Amino acid sequence: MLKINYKEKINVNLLIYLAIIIVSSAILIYLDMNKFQYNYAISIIEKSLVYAVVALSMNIVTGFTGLFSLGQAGFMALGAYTTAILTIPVASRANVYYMNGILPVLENAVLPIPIALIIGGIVAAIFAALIGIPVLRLKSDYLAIATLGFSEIIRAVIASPMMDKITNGSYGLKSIPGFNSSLECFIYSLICIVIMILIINSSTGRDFKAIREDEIAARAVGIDLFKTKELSFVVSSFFTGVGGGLLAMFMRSIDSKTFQITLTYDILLIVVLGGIGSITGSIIGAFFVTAGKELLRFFDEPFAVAGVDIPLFRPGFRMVIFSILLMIVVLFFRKGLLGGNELTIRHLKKFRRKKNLDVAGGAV
Amino acid sequence: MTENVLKLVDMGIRFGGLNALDGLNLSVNKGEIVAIIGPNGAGKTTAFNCITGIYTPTSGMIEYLGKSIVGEEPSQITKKGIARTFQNIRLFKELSVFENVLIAMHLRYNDNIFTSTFRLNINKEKEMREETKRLLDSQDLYKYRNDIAGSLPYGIQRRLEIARALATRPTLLLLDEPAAGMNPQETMDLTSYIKEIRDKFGLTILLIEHHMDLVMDISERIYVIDFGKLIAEGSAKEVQNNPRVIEAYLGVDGDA
Amino acid sequence: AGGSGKAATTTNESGEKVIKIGVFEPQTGENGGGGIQEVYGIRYANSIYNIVNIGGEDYKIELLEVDNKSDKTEAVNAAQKLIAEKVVAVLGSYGSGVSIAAGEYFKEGKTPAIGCSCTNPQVTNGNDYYFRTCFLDPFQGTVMASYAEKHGYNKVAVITQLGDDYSEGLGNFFVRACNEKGMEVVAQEKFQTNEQDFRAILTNIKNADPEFIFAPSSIATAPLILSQARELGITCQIGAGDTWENGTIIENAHGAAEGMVVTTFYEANPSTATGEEAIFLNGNGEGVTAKGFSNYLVNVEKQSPDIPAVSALGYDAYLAAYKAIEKAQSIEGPAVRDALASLQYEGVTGEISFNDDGDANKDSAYVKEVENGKFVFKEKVGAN
Amino acid sequence: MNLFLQHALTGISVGGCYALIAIGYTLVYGILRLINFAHGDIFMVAGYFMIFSFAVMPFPVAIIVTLVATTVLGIMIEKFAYAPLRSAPRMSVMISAIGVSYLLQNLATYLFTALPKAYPAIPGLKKVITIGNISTSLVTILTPIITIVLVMILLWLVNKTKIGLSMRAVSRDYEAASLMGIKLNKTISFTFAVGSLLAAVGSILYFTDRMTVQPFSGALPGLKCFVAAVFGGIGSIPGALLGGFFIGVCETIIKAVGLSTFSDAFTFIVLIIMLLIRPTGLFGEKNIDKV
Amino acid sequence: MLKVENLKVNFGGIEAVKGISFDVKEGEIVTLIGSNGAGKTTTLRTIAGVVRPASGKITFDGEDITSIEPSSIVKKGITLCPEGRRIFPDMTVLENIKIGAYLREDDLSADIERCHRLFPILKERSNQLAGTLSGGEQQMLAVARSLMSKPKIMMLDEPSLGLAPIIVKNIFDIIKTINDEGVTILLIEQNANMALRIADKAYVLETGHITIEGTGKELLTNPKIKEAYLGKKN
Ligand SMILES: Nc1ncnc2c1ncn2[C@@H]1O[C@H](COP(=O)(O)OP(=O)(O)OP(=O)(O)O)[C@@H](O)[C@H]1O
Ligand SMILES: Nc1ncnc2c1ncn2[C@@H]1O[C@H](COP(=O)(O)OP(=O)(O)OP(=O)(O)O)[C@@H](O)[C@H]1O
Ligand SMILES: [Mg+2]
Ligand SMILES: [Mg+2]
Repeated sequence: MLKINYKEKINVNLLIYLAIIIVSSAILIYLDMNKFQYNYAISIIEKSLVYAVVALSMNIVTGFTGLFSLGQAGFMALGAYTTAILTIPVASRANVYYMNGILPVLENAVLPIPIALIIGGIVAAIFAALIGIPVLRLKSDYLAIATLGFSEIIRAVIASPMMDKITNGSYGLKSIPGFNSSLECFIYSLICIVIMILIINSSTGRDFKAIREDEIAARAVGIDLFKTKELSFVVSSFFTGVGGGLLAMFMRSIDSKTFQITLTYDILLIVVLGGIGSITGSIIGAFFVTAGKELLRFFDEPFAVAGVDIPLFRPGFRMVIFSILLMIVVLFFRKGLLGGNELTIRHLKKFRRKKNLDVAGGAV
Repeated sequence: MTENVLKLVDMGIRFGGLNALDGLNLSVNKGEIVAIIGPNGAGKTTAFNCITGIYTPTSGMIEYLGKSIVGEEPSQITKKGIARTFQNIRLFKELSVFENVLIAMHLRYNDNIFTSTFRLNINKEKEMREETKRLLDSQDLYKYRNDIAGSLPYGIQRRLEIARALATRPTLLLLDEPAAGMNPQETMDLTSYIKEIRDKFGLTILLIEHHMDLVMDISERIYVIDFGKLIAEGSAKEVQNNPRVIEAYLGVDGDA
Repeated sequence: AGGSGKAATTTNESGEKVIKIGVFEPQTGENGGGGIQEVYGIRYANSIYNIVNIGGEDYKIELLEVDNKSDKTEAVNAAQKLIAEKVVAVLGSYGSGVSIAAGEYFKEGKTPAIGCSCTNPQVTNGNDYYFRTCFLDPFQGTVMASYAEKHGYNKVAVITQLGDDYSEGLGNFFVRACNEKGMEVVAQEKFQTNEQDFRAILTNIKNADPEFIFAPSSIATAPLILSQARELGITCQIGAGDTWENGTIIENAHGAAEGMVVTTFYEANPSTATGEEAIFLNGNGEGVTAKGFSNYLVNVEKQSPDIPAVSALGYDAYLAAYKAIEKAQSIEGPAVRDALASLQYEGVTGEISFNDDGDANKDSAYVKEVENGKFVFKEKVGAN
Repeated sequence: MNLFLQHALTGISVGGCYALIAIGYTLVYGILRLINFAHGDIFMVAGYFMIFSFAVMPFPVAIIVTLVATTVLGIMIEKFAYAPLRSAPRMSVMISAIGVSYLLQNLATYLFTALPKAYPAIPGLKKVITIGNISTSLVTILTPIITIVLVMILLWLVNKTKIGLSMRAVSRDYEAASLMGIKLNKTISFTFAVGSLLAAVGSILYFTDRMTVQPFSGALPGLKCFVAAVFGGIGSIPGALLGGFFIGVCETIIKAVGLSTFSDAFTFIVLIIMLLIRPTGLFGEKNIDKV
Repeated sequence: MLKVENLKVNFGGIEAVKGISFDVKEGEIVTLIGSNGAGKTTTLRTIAGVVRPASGKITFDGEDITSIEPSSIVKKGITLCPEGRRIFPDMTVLENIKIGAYLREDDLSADIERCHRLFPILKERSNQLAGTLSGGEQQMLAVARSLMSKPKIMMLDEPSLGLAPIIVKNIFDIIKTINDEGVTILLIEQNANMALRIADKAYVLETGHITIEGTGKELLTNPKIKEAYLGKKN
């Protein structure tokens, strides 16, 4: 998708994606104009978009480079806190840092949102670069646990009393300016997603894939393993950081608890459900998971059939159903919804045929 | 004509208590096809791994075109012109045949993430793709270009691996058991194929092989190693009749 | 940007006009346990006051409960759902963090919200659509310091939970008050969320030999701190904030809770001490005793008859919303908000009126101590 | 000195529990190459089993019921969530494990509410023992002893018995093992059963000491013990044992010197340092990627 | 004794084996030859029960064994010495030999001795970790391990792959010896020359089909085989 075709042929998919973007924008503009009526839908869409950015950034490193990293929450925290600190209106700052005050240099440091988001990404990228030097030597599960560890360390530092005057320690940040409209969120996310897609389909992206396939062979064709891994990790973390900034804007108030390991698991879930190594998979997965959780809300509400309350329907039931659905998807779509493929016209046509063939045979 | 391409001087490497290679001396001249043979576990593959930088030898020297390459990164060594294939085929299995070769072109078209992401390298990319097409064409692989490498028949995978190595434009090509798992007929085809690419690309070739027909047929010189040490060296004839080689490697009627 | 604040009326099967009040509480997740108790109070109040008359027409009030899972990212969507459902007002949430997260959205949606037990100053601060029926942490911290001072404790220790605004905030305010009063804070220990082993920090505290330990934290950690402290041979009194007034703590601590003190919002039967009596009003404005609520808890919700303070606050919050709608004679957000701002009524947790920030004007808290496995009312304490 | 002894005692008993859970991780990882994210939650559910069985039967029976029920739970999870994915990509199995973890937590929240439930006091175990100025409960002392005994039994099982031989074979190569006549599913079920059984024992010791169970009780110990297992070299039983004790003791020391802000962070720092020195943990097998 | 009828196997969309039939009689050496990817390995793996066929039937001593569990197939007396050796690298050589007899309850010492007689080097290396053996030694170990289950029929998948000539010769000698001891052999080989020399019967597999069959001698002299599989020299 969005692959620049070096031949003359016009890429049909490219046109279709453009059309989707235009139609989506139109829908969002309509929703924005009737904001009060559709605020719930808008908030679901915004959250899905933010998660799509983060999921895709995780996919770069995990799905396309084959480095199993579980540091997402930590890098999101860095991006979120940076963005928040740089965008909370000066007037609200005393109020936000009510307990311990704010560092004098930060008192008046306010930047426009896009710049704050980029700086958030850069901060995350710098940390990734530093962490990457020792950690990227590790393999598979060991890399996963080490990055997870760094994520927790970042969180602990953010919440620590030493950082009170910067991150407001345990008290979190609020009054973060939100999105003015869902279109704004869409534009930020879209820019991130398009750039990530361009990277994945570039020659750099091919190097990433080569490493995923076989590290030793990659080195044998002249790919500098460490540099390329580091590059992938840093790029991924940059967008994770931006995604964290977007999440802060979506939530309007953040604290360190938001960025626990479960957040990483949620993102991983999206990536795997969508299909590891599938761009469209990550995006669809983000909507599937986010909207899924919300659409199931009625399971939490009392439900009566013919006037008789069904006792199963009470708070908590929704998440039970969600977990079961999740398991079903995992068990029946082993490679995720898209299984490493991209959703293209050709793919849709082939889908039925392929499913039929999959039934027979296979190892025990 | 006798320009030296590769020279190993007293090269040794240890794994824990094991002396996998022990004072190995070997040299390859430009345009030659040289074979390394020896029993299983003799250290042949290990020698390749040392030359290509995957292992760093614990002692000795490796000279390539007169300069030491010990301690350099594998990718660096490849850039200098040494390419290789692997004993157990190592293709980018999930990628297409075209991509497999295209990736090997990267090292000659320096791109950074910025130019490649924003497609500022569009001309280079075009050129690379053209060149890939030409290479695949010349190796009779173009018809497989969109196939996923891992799904190809074994023999084709071997050829693809060689094509990928050629894409780096090597001076010296190392082939590790290229005929393993091939039947005698396929092995014969491979023999002429290796000669062909040597001439066409002006290569120097160093290969490891257990198929004696192939080895005897194409190699100008043969090194025999056992327990990490050189036990014999010379032409096919000389080696074939060397009692030590017969005892350690070929067996009594060594034409198996 | 911003919503219209226009709430919706619908008509149910029996032809009554219906308006909705949103219940924004965690029913699962870290604070699910406390959240549900607040919901009990709200449900009880709703069972009594379920019809409101606006402009001569009766409207039935229904509750719309959404679970915010004690999770901020979830809370945003949950809040948006309530606004989308056009509720007249929102009640909750237990746990200040989620309230703070949702606050901006209620403000934008012009939907008045009334917190029950969220004691963090940030909830209402800078948000003129958020009110609350409880006192604030700075006050609560000071109250506990006064209590300690009154009982002649000079050396105090504090245990707080890192990353938790309630615990850290309250602990901080307590420390400040103690310093002002000239007491010595001999140890200040912190622990991580989900921690289950307090022995290491408790050993340090034991070594500092305090006369009183203040450990505001969650219901889940309370029994662990209490029993591990006693096991290590720490004998001094242990106190905490409002969250610890919860029967499950006594039960789970297997006797280690004896003698612990809490500050809280509500006492069902303070008459013995002060001659006052908490009164729940019935639908006709007649006073009934807490018994009605106890019966409700036992019969409908299958809980123990003791009324948790947060349930009482839930009751009061509902009542505030109800009275504001009645007073405003409108279901428009801004009108209800204005009515709330000038509301004054006698709730079960004391007189309810709101200051400029939207906080309840409360000047005293109840101190209870655990005696023979029960919370027993000790005294009513003011800020100094 | 007293202070030191008291801390040491705490560290060792915390470590003992960690070790028991860590071994569960290691066993399953060793065989399936699967980080069983649900392990901590199995541990939590074992806590609820005990609460409910204790309520209706005498404690020795309740203990047995808990052990059996947890073991069965482990086997069932394997059957339903992991066995169907045996030929699927590794990542899917891991997500399945996360799914099971969510399911157990959500189910527990739904069925038993988020409020902590009191864990029954097993007669005698909670008895407080005071020696000089140090006081502790019996279970604190018992935990490390039971742990070490169990580990010894386990080592014997894995290295000296036929089922142990098949476990080791399966851990290396499913197909080759099945060609030897080893029943794959039976062996894997057995591994899960042992892992869950250990979790159940750990659960009884741990919760007896901490007295309450709630749906998230398993999450943090689960994570820490996973770290312990990786520290020791995942797949290695003695490694998990050492890792558990080491993490437990370190954590206690860190808290004791007043750095509890960073106690969790420190656990990870220790782990990362270990991985940088030995990329596969203390006793982890070196997986040679032979070229 | 072993009969394969109309066997078909698919992997995802690929048909690896497209309906083949052959049989192996007691005491014979039967070999399957064919180029890479012809489906030889897949056939053996299907017989061993580690791959499920899409259709077709496999009978052993008249009993249908299609798609039963691998362990039951081993129990019936069929073992597979798999492609790529697949020894257990972190067990000792002796443990590897013993695990071959996993399903047996009787005394193993006689059979261990037999293995040691066939492969003296394995006796020397008894306590070494199998992963540290050289390729040829690993191959011997794999054969020895298969023998331990006392098979009635032993399937060998390219036992000479990647081995030094001297060891290749050895391996074929040993296969012959084993066969003389009464074990039926089903052999896959790329080294068609050697394989056909010792085979009683041979089948040629091409892209999932059996195209030629006959005795070893017949095939050795068949011009088509000569050209395609033996190299022109022969
Ligand atoms: N990374 C490693 N660690 C430990 N030992 C190794 C390593 N790589 C190779 N060896 C050992 O070094 C010796 C030589 O191995 P090598 O792979 O070079 O043999 P070879 O000559 O290529 O044999 P073959 O013909 O069987 O491929 C063997 O004993 C092998 O086990
Ligand atoms: N597990 C698998 N998944 C997908 N395809 C497979 C699998 N195993 C084998 N195949 C395919 O089935 C076909 C037959 O393979 P098989 O291994 O049986 O060939 P073979 O005759 O043994 O070849 P070789 O001489 O290379 O060993 C090949 O095209 C191969 O790619
Ligand atoms: Mg080799
Ligand atoms: Mg094969």
